[in-house]
Amino acid sequence: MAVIVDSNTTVVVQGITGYQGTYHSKAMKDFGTKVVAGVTPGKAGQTVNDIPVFNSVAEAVAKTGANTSCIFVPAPFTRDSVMEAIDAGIKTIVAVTEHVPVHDAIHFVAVAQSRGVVLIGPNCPGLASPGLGKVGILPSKIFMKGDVGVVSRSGTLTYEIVNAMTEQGIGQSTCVGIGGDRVPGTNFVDVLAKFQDDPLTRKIVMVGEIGGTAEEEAAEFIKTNVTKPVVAYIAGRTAPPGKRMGHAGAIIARGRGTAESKITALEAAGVKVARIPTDVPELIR
Amino acid sequence: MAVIVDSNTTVVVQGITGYQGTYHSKAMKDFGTKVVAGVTPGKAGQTVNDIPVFNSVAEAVAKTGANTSCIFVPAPFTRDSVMEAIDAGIKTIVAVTEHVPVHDAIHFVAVAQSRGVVLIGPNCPGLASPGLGKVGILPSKIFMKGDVGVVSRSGTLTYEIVNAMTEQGIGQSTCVGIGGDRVPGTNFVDVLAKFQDDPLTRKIVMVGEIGGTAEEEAAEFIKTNVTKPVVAYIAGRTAPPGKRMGHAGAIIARGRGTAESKITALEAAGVKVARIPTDVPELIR
Amino acid sequence: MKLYEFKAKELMRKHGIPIPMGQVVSSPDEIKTLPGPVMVKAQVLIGGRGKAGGIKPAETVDEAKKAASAILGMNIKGYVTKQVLLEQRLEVDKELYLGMTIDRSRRGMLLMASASGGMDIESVPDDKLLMLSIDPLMGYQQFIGRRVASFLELPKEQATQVMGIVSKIYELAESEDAELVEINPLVITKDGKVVAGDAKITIDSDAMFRHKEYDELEEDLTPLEAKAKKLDIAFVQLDGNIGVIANGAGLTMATLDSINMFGGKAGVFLDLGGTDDPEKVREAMQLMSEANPKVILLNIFGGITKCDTVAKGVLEAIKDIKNKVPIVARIKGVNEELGREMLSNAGMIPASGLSEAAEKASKESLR
Amino acid sequence: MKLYEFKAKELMRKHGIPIPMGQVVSSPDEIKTLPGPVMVKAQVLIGGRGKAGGIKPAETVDEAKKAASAILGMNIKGYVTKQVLLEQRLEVDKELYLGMTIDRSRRGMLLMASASGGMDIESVPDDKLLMLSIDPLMGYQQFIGRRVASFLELPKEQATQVMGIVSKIYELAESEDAELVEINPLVITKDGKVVAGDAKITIDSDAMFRHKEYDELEEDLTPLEAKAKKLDIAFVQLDGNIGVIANGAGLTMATLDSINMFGGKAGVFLDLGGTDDPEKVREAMQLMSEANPKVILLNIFGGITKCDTVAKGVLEAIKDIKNKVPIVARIKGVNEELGREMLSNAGMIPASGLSEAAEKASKESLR
Repeated sequence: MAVIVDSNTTVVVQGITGYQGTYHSKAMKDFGTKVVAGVTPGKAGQTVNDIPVFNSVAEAVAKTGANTSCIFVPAPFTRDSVMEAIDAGIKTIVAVTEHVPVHDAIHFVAVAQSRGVVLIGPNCPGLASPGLGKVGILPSKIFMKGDVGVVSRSGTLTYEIVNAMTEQGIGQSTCVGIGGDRVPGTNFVDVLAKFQDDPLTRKIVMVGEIGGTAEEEAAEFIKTNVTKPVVAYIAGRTAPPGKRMGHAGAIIARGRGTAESKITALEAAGVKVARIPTDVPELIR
Repeated sequence: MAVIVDSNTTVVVQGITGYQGTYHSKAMKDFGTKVVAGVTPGKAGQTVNDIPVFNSVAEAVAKTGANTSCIFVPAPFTRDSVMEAIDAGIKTIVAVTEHVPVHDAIHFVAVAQSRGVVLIGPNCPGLASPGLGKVGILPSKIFMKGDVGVVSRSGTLTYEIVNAMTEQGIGQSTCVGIGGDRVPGTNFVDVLAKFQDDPLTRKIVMVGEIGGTAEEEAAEFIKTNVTKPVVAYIAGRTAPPGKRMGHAGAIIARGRGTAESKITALEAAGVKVARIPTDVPELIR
Repeated sequence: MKLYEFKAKELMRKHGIPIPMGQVVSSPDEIKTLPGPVMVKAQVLIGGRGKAGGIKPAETVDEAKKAASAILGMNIKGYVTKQVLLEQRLEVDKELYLGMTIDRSRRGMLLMASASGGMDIESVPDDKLLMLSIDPLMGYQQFIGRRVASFLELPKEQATQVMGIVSKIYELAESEDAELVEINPLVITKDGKVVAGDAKITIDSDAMFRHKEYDELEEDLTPLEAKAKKLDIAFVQLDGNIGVIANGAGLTMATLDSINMFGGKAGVFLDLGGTDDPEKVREAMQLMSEANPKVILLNIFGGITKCDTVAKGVLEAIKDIKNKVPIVARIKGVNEELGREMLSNAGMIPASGLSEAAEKASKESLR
Repeated sequence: MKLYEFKAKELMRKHGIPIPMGQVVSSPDEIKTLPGPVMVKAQVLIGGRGKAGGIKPAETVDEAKKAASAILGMNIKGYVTKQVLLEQRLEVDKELYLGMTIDRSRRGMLLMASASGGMDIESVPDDKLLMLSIDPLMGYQQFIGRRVASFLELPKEQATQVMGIVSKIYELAESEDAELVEINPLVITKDGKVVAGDAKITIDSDAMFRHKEYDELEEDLTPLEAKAKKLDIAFVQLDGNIGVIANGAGLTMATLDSINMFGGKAGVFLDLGGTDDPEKVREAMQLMSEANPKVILLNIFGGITKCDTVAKGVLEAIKDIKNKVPIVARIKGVNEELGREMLSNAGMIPASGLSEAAEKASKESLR
């Protein structure tokens, strides 16, 4: 057992015949993931990287027993693809697609929650458990098997930090990129809870950003629920304050959302906070 | 502990200032139910049967801790009332109102399910547990405390059967009238599962009707999940076949839905089926 | 509330579902021109009009007038044809089936599709019929349309049209409060167009408060049915001779079952719904007397009204009833004894239980 | 995409939210008549125009022309006023606040209301502000409007109007893909009408594919911003002198943090998004050179593209760049060594880690 991905994970790739779908279905296979099916409407009968393609997720599930989906379809079709996966009984969905309309995301995130489906994304790199498999687009070569769970709102910054850890001999149990979208299917708290329960994870690295209050909520959760050591990095300490979204953003935030607020909250929860990403390996060692 | 209603049940009556709300909030209190609040927008500050009235369910919950709602508002406002109760954190809802548009019911039944809320109705008499309380409009005087769980799609027919049982000294643990609407919040199967788990229930009476396939599904459930003795009565054995809803009704039913189909299925599941309602007490004794 | 074909098709056009060009007339004189060869179709709210001669082809205005004359006024299974729809004849290549209805078990809308549309859709084997439940929280999504098109094995051009129609059926059902939307056949024409050949729509009568447009729409009802509808009483004509009045569908059916046990047969029943309102009981008694049964069986289970109050309503009602028939009355609830006494003093046959009432009524009916 | 007040109000009117009568002009000559006393309001996409003199009253056409002349062309916090809205002046009795936005934590829409509308809404204490999360599966329901009206303690007539407006804000947000809808103030006039005094709407730029109507709408952008937008590159002007190009918002901000650690300061940054597409790197390099930084720091974490391919793109880009500045380049990924060699051969300063790159760039910038 590991976090989200385990040896029972069988993946269907929605949008497999596109450039990204084709590239990453192979990368996932090469990383050891069981990619059992692809879906592109109208392309049933083809194969991509020796993976059979079906017209619908329902068919793919019926024929291959896939339980996890990785979605690469363009943004205008992402809501439909997520709904199709949920309707077909898929229990874990990684939606890589970026630029998904926020009202679409609100809808499918709520439906996923109501059905008990784990949805990561949209606009996320997905997750990787070295030695078990990956679902998404994280570059395979940066990982090394180990006991640190990494959770991040960022894509390339995560790679940067994981890469630095691996270079210093610090391996990862699972790395989850939850994505930076306004309405994410999975939050820091969801993943932190899983890491806390995961016997393969001994320490946790959390990579946040300025904006929103997800890091503050994570800090509160860590305070009362996480006993494993946590190291965090919050990007944007020196970034200029963003342009405002009317008064509403300020009203919701009520002073939270800044790097300062996040770092203070995390430190109060016993989290060691790195000043720059390259400090992370040292602090987690 | 009993089924749905227990000693922790505290009821808010939505639409308490109307005729039905006023009458039945008193009847519920007299039956021993803790009716702690009423809601009628714009009437906060009044009392009805010594029960304080609030403008919203949220307020009623905040001030009185009500956990169960009984809804008497007119049909056009029932969707709103059910949603308001769900949003306010109410965990058990009895929607008495009849003539609720079916698309409204489809929506609020689905939302209730997604939130883990027990919704009985719409268009139902509610439920009563003699000695514990009742939520709904079942006539108080017909009940007697005992160990038979009664579940029924019908209103007055339930009263008829419960009354006949009581007259012959056979008491009830809980009687649930799930209502005869096209899209019910609670089905036979939901209640049968609760009766099977309820230590206060030793035997079960199920009252069905022709039409739909809820009784057939109940029979299947009983076969594999219910070990307590079940007696059933299916109303409409001699009723003429109803007018058809296009082909669609026939297509869905595929031969099921008749009294014959239901009785055969129930008998195959080991259920004793009464020919007329007055035979029920004899069979359950 | 069932809609006539032409009305259902108007709704479909409003929501973007293709229908044939057509014209509704209630007299042959209204026919001035034709859009080409037409079918003249009886507008009745019952199936099987084709076999009954209610659909005729016509090439010219004269033929159309002749066909309309033949069909208008035609009695089809008890329904009199008051209007005919003249509709451009379709060059049929294939007939599909598409339907959407409420599914109790799955508590939501159910979409049905088959490549074998037409008359015999009810007997299509399971594997030729696609049934898809639509998650109400998800609503219509394109994958649903794609699954329908894929099941029907349509070429791309027709697949696109059918997907559009599926989404519009859903939209129509939701926004018009339809509990049934059915297109049978859904025609693929020889030039590749997908068109609704027939249309059945039933509007949820509980949702009429937000569809005032149906207020003036008349239904095909007998005078007694119309009266019952106005009083919100379920009225069903049967072939026996006992008139049953009861409150609640379940109790009414149980009363029928009980009569049957004792050899009686119901000729008509009136279901008041779950109420024991004395005023409604009174009105039902009057309605029932107009239906001329041999015996009346009144079975009221009193919930919140007292039995003597109900009895009072019954007594007032029978004052106005001219043709005296035996009345077996059973009223259950508070002050039961008092109510029973009042009724037996007025010459009615009182009964205390359902079985007893059924037995007495059956005996009277067989006299 | 932020909408101008007049555009936002048009949308509100379309959805049935009351707005004052008004007219937009881009020249005083367009003003011919007034609907009565008006306010002449600068149309700029930035707050605080009132304090900046961008709102003036006018009683007559001449006064309005004078006010419009004064405001048109006015520079408000860097935004040049190109249009003014002449709007019927409201007789204000009360100013409320109503807003709806996306709430990350609750993953849905959040409704906000306060009886203390107007300029200082951000500092309203918590207990004077109602925040209601709307369950996306439930959608807008009337109880939500009732709770708002009850919180605002409005008399019945205004309560009804506000409930209507709340439902329409929700409908607008959903159907127009708005991520922000804000009415501040929501005015109650002396004659009891509820009217949107100001309007802020932001349309989700990710949803533009279904709102083609915004295609022609111009935004207030500098030429460089406009170019970046076209290339889908995030462009932000800062007050330092290092030009940072990185891929991914997090990595870009981390690069800024790292520069800062070593005493450097970014003057502009370009975020390519999560891509390492060599073509995009090339375009970003050209764009950056136009911004005239003292040093360029290129930090690309290669996901699926090879480093040498990215290096090739960079080399091509600098061929066209006229003003030569030091370039610190760090490209991480497959064929890293090869890429680094290519870049140092071309006179660039290679770095292998983020810290090293930040340190080198900072040093160059302080030279």
